[in-house]
Amino acid sequence: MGAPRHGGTRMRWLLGAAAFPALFLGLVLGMAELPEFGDPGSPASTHVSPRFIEDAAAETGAANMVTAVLADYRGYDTLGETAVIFAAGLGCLVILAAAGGRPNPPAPGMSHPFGSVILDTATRILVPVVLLFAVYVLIHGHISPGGGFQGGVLFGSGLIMMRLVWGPAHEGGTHRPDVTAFGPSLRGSLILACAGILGYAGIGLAAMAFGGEFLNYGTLPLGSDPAHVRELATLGIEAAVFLTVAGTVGVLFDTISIGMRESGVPLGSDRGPRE
Amino acid sequence: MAEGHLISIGLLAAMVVSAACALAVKDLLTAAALFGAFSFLTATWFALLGAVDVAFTEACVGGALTTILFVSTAFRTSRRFD
Amino acid sequence: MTTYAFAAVLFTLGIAGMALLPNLLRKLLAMNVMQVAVIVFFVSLAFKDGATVPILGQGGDPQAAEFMNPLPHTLMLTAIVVSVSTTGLALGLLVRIRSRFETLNERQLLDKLR
Amino acid sequence: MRDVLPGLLVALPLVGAALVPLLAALFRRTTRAAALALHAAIFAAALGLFWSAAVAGPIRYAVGGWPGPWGIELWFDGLSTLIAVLVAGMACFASFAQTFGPDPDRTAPGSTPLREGLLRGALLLLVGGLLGIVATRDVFNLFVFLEISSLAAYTLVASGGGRSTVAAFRYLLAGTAAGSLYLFGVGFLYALTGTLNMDDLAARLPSVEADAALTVAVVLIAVGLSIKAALFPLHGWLPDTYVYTPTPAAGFIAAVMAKVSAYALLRLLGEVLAGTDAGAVVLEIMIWLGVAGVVAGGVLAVAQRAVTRMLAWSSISAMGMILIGVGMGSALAITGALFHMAAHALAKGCLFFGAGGIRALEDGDEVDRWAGLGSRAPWTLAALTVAGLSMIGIPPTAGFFSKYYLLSASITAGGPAGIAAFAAIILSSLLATVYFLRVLEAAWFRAPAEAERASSAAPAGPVLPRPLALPVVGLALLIVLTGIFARPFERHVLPDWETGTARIAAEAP
Repeated sequence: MGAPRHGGTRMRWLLGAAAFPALFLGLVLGMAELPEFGDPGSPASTHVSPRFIEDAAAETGAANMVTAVLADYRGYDTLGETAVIFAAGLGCLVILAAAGGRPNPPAPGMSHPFGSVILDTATRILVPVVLLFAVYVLIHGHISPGGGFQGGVLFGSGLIMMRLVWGPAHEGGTHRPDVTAFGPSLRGSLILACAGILGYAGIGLAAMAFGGEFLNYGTLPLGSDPAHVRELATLGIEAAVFLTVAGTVGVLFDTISIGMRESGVPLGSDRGPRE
Repeated sequence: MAEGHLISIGLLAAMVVSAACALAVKDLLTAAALFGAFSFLTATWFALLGAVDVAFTEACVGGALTTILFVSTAFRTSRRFD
Repeated sequence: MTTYAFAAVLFTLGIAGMALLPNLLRKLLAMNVMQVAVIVFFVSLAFKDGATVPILGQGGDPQAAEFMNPLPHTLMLTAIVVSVSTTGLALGLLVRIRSRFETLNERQLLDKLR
Repeated sequence: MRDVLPGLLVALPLVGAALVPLLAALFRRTTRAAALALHAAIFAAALGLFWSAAVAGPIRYAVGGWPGPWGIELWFDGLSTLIAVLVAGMACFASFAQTFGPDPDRTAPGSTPLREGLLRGALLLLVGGLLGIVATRDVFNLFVFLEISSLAAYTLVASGGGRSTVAAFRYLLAGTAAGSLYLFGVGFLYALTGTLNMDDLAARLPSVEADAALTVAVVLIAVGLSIKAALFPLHGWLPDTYVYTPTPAAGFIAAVMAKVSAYALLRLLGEVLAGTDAGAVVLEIMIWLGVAGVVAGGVLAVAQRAVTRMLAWSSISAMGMILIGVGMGSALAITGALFHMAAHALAKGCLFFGAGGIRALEDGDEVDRWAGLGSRAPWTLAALTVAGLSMIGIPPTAGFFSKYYLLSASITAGGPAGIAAFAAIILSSLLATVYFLRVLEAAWFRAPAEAERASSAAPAGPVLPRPLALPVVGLALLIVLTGIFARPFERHVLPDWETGTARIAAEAP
């Protein structure tokens, strides 16, 4: 890393002073020629998207057009999106949990854990509601805003909320040892995340087994009405996304909030490392 | 809603201000809180434009999850920017 | 146009912050601002005057002009997921970097790597 | 076969990426066999598609049964299947190298079965991301798979711990900025045309009248992908990333990762945006930046003392050369660029597997550490020598022919850019001679230092463990074979750029 230190920084500021105003000007100049904001006659509003508005309900059975595009027309993108978040979970596991080294001590000014009667009671009431709402968001995804991703994040956040108050599941000795075991372990979260991806890709491959293209749910033998079949399959892949996202959110929070642990310990918290 | 709609412009301006503040303050927890505010403002603006799904997701992710992750990182690294 | 320009402001703010701020955590905050800017841009492309939320009400024959364009919304859901995934992985890296080098300041870090 | 293989090619790596960590988490046993079988299956699918596209013409595949521009299409012609074969083939070698151990400084998987499974999963995810980029016909889908490959790559880079985490973080910042710039550009294109499908874009762009907006879109996309492809002034992330990545992953990342981004540049600028004025100007600029990159990469490679860092700078030089070919855009130049992608991937993979292994076992990366290795491990060093000769461009190896095609293309192109490109490529060969001969001379003709000899008296056997030695020798054989059969390779394996373009234009919806 041979960059000259202080000269390098000054250089960078000078370059930045020239480059970023230029970037801004360029962007604005280009934007001036784009179709007017809100123009219903713009190419974006007239070329491809009308089919998603006019035919989505008949073709996919989803009243929420965003869900129809997300899970069906562009379901392959969503498989990719699920793989992206899975990659983040995998990365944090490799970087933090499965690496050697010691946990970082809590930073100065950050106390831990912070349980109290009020927080405790509030969490007891709030968390079940959040978890239930997460499932509602998942199931209602194709007629109202929401779906697997949002539901998964909410579900993961509910579990995080418990851990924030009662301490992470793996760091024993918090002030409520009886409830720390609640929620999946790090290894459990990983298994959930993997199962989600496998479920999603599995539905896609099943469609191929019945003679369709990858992710062409219409060929699945789930009924006679193609829109209804697609609706069912959409629910299936939303559930798969839900699993991956909930699992990965757990992995991200656990690895980042615990920091580094001795090799193999957090992942094997339910059993010791076996070599 | 026309282009110059006051609520829209106001929200956008508030977004820029909160983002700039989040990048400028010294304390990481303050920055994370400001970033959360930025995300919620963005989510509100998305909802105003009829992008309810995006608004919902941005609120879940930007407002809650990203902020929590930033705070967790602060917990294991350093509360102040150094 | 005004709306698009705000996206440009946020994008420039974010990318400049990424390049110029010395603290790695702040760079990451700036990165998030940059990603949100792109989302703001796409969502403003989806807007149509006089249209409503892209969820079909009771029956009827939906017309393209009545609903917001759902395609950019869908794309941006994916972009939000990408942004949170990148942030999560980057925060994991920062925890690791901090535990090894005991600083998150770019200049001090470069000094230690020398 | 034609209606199953495309789906399998993109689905298998993602399935594997989840399956392998799952198996590792459930059974806590090594996942070597499962991962190798998956990589072999992916490679077989890529080969099958290549054969099918060559024999029966390109394949258009509508994922989910929705045709473009509404759904996402995959497109397998000679170009994309060639790159897919390259990626999947290199991945087999990398997966084999992932059994490299034991693990002196945690640069390789194998510490625990779970960690090994996670890293194998990350490699499969990286392969899935790259194959997705190669296959897709949709500009937004390209972004999604670009991010999959990036995140998986950050993971693999950072798995070395220590300095590699800092390198990974810098790579992450650069890669995310690149992704966002690209996505912003896609937003402009979408606002102007209302479509994301590449064929549809190519058909609709000529009627777009907003020149400034189109220019901004082209520039944003070109800059974003150029960062990922390490085009010269945007290469800052590359050296540290290549140097600090653990060996098995470094051999793969250095071999194909930047090249897939160069492929995306070729697809978008050379084909989809080729009709725009801005596209032509950007391609012209790319030639000049490529020339600068070839020279700067070569000079800085000479200046390095550590072997892997020298290889990293030589990669910047090679990417410059590929992008010169992409920028020129003539059939001959594209042939040269593709040939160089293949030749350089084989050689760089070979060299990084070899140099990384030697670095781990000799506990140092300086040229001096290579002294006397030739007598201790003649076969390995012979293989590395072949790769080095290919980098220089000595006739029987593949590297000679790629430079030959690029040189002929520069002469045909003429003009100041053509002359500059010609001079730069010749100069790069001279510089490569300097920096490779230094290493090879140490390895073959210099005796190890006295202290070294005392300590290295015991390991008189092969220098590299089998998981690295086999890929090194195998890749060297491939380099020679590609060189010997260069003419048939060029005529039958490399796609015909001109007719490919014409055919695509005719089929646009």
